[in-house]
Amino acid sequence: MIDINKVRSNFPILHTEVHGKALVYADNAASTQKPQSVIDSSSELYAKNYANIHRGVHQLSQRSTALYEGARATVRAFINAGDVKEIVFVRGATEAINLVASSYLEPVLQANDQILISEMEHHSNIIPWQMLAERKGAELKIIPLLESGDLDFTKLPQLLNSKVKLVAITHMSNSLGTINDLTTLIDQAHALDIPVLVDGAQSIAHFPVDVQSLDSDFFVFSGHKIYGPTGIGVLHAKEKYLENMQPYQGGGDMILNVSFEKTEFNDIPYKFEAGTPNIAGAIGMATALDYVSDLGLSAIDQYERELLAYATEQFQAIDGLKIIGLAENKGSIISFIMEGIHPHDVGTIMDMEGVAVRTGHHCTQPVMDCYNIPATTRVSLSFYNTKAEIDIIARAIRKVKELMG
Amino acid sequence: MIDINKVRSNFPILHTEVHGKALVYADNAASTQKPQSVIDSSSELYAKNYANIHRGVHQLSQRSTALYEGARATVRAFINAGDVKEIVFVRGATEAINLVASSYLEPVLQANDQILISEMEHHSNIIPWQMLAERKGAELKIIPLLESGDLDFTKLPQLLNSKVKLVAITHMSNSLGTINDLTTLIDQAHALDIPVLVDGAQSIAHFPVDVQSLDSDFFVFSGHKIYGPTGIGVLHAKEKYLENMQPYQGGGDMILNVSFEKTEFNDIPYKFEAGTPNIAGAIGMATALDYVSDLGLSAIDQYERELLAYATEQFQAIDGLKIIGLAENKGSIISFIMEGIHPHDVGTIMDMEGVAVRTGHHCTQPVMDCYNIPATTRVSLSFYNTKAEIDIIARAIRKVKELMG
Amino acid sequence: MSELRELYQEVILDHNRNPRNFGQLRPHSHHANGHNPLCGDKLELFLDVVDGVIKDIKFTGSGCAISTSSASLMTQFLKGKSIAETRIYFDHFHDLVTGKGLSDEDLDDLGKLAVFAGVQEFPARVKCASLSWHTLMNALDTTKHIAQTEN
Amino acid sequence: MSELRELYQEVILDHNRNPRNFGQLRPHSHHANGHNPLCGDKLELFLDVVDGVIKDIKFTGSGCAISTSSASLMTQFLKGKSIAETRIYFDHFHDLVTGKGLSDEDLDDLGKLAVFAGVQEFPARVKCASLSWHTLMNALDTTKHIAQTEN
Ligand SMILES: Cc1ncc(COP(=O)(O)O)c(C=O)c1O
Ligand SMILES: Cc1ncc(COP(=O)(O)O)c(C=O)c1O
Repeated sequence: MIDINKVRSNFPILHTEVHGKALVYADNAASTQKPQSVIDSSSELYAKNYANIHRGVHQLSQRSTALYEGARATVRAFINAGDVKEIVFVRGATEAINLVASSYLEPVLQANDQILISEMEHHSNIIPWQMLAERKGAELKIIPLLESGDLDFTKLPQLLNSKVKLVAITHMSNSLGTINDLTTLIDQAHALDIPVLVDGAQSIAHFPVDVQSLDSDFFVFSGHKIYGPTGIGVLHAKEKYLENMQPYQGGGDMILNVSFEKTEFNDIPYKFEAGTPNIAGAIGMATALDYVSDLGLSAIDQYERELLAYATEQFQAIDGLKIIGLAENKGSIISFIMEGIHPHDVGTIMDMEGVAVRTGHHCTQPVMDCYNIPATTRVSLSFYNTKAEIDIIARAIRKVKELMG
Repeated sequence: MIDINKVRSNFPILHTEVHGKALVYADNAASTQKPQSVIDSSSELYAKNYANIHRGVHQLSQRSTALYEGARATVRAFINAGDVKEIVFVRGATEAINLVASSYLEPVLQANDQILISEMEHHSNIIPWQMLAERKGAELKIIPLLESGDLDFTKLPQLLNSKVKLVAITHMSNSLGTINDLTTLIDQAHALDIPVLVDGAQSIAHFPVDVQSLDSDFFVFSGHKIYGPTGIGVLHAKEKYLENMQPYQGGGDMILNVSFEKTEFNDIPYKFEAGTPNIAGAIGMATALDYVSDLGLSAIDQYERELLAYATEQFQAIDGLKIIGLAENKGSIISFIMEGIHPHDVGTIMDMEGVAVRTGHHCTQPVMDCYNIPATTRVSLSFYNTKAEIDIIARAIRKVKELMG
Repeated sequence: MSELRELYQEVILDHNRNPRNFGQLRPHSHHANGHNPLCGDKLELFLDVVDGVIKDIKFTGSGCAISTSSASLMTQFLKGKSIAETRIYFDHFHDLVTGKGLSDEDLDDLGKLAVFAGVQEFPARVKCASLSWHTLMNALDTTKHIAQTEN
Repeated sequence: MSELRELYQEVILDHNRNPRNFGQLRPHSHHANGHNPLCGDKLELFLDVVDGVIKDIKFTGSGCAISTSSASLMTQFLKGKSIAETRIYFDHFHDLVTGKGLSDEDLDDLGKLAVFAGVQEFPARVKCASLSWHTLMNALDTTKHIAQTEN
């Protein structure tokens, strides 16, 4: 059970005002706010324990190293990975996907091979594959999106074949809210020895993820979308892939031995972490994961589903408003359009009411193209939102109609 | 003039103890400590102004965007770049070098071409070029190091020729302290139309850098080495190079338009900043640059040169201690070895005295090979260190001799 | 709500609902596409310039109320004006929406376009208001084909 | 300074200054290189194993006082011991330097190696003390050729 008053008291920004109105923050799919413990984590690191990691014999360096590697252990436990060495720290989901594209897929991809993605992917899970496919003369194949907001998995038998070298698919859509059940897809891909990358940028914050039972080969997410700091994220990859992947960036810490003639690379995961990493970021992200674990992902899931149901009902009652994406299984994201009113105008007017929502294509232009709309207004909710806030949001939408009507 | 008491009061960690002794932090070349203003900068962002940037119409997003782009303007002014669009935010110096390797050099480098670096480079400025040269069948050429700690620039006429496609060289050595005067090198390279990348990871914190008068084509540094947070750094590149470079990573924010058939990339610098960047990191780094600017780089330079002279004198008075690297023009870094005593033992014993120094190869194995030593002990000083601390360090070194003698 | 009423004035809402000079213009002497990637606004602008004077001007596309009404009011305003003048109007319009002080005379010159003064309170919307004007500049400057608002 | 005196005991300093069994062993039946990339310690270990018993054992390389004396004392200790036993000693030695409680009997078995008990107060130095032992395990396990201490 979420103790909403206690939870809200942990997030200082929720008690601020915007344009003289109490802030209603409903832009959580873009980025989440930070609890005090996360904010304090980097202050405390820098005030008491900070130094560069890994290569230092002195106390501060040892403490920072222990905290940084402790963060890796926290991540491992959070997603139930098999081993800490399967956890690579990166800037965010986007970098994790690019890392897999360049260190895993690039060396094995041949002309006429295929990469299978879906029509609801975030640009970050489209462009790296598109750029790579273009360089290699390979082809991007698409699992189509249905009007309902679900993917058309009935097309899988045609799409999955031995030409496919990787499937990259989102766990939860950031513009539609759709949660994809990937069990069958992953089983079928594995039957053909095709690895599957799961984009967990949205799912990670909304329901429990267990990468071993999911059986993803690569799983990526960003710290800033799960109440952690910016500039840090995670690539989880199965050891068998990571071991054989080419190094990513070159630099300090990713090598064992350097001479101008020959360089020996370090073990995983260090081989993929060149240079000084985001030490404070990793530690802050672990603090965020601890916070979320304390609340419990199942409790969060349940609470957010209630919010989603309530908000869906409230919004559907508004004349001329149409929700885009009504899949059976959805996370707490509602995209909508309003007859004759452009989302950009909706966003500005709601902002004046203190309500922060996102408007635009949400980095999913193909989804917009599919529905033949330029943009939507997106309300994305977190466990710190309340039904009272949803009422304020609904009132703000009615104001939009009034003003633009 | 540095007001040392005031300066020290700005850095909370300097007032802590290690093993019951007052901390003497002399590992600044590995990473610097953070003033309170930098620590507060991210707390304040997250408590009052945070949201994801660039795509939001709401207040918080606008504020974060203004702060993030304001940080870019601060960086521009700090290094006197010609235009904010020449400033790309990256994780650190290492990523900046890798970005140039993959987006600039990789597409133009041919078999038998050459990349010119020096024998005093940090691994981060060796391995990316080595990996690329290997992939392309190109050659890595080396400006040799002299016993004095200076580079042998008399070899330049042979080394600089039309086969060279890039020169990548450090502004200041992190293991020897040597400051390289790059004027002639850059002029001669430009005469042959060869661009020069300057690794400013160390120089940036020690003396004023003006990329326009230096005339570097690429200049890189890390925030964490100039009193800023981890996970953020800068690539400065001249517009004419940046405009023509291939995109780096694919993802959100680096595109204008996406469809499965075709993607249009965004303008510089955004083309190189895919995904959610380290927003708090960029803003924190700008706060650090403001702090350093307030002290004044020239004042810092003068103060640190005094420290260096004093420390060199104190250390040279110790029997059996040999300083590695005694170039004319040095920053405040002293590497040394002690007869019959391994640096690792030195480091442990000094740590017990509260003195944080680094021991090892400092990610410059070729330098160690050149001097035929496995490692050194490195004392690296900042404007917040004092002569009294240098006395403590010298005393700690004498204790090492006593104990190991 | 008063700032919002300032922004969404009746004139603007009217031109958003019923944009004037909407459609393609064939043949035309000048043409450009405009695009605001951040909110998806798209604009296509056609001009028929004869002897340095804008004889006709039309646009198509889709966008928010601010960008649509701005394009509509701009086309009305520019018809019959000389190319030389448009660059001055561009500057004045830009000053208007970014809140740089404009002399009474210059404001007078802008006529109905003065309704966009409310935009200055909404920095995020400046790009919407100025998209049609950037597109215009590009159409007249034949070397560029797609206008973007600055990032 | 008492923890430091515990670490740098006279025996350790003596073996650091005058390492025993230092040099190459030719011919040998087993061999491996060890490397601690973090501090640059390098070690080469040679064994002559006959009928499952270590007849001779030598090492070369360079490293800190802890790693050098550990290699020196290890070679002295192991001469004449059976391969089967070494795995048990490895475990006990590891428990010793990481501060996992060791029974009096097991500690007794380690003989002079007990001087390395002081390492447990210096987690950063555990790798130094155990490098020679990791290298030993690799020499005996012919499939691996370069030992590294865990990161
Ligand atoms: C589904 C999805 N994938 C990937 C990303 C990219 O995440 P980041 O910008 O943190 O790299 C996002 C963020 O918007 C997302 O929602
Ligand atoms: C000269 C030099 N170059 C590059 C680097 C790499 O910097 P970072 O680890 O922050 O990427 C360092 C840091 O040690 C350095 O001293």
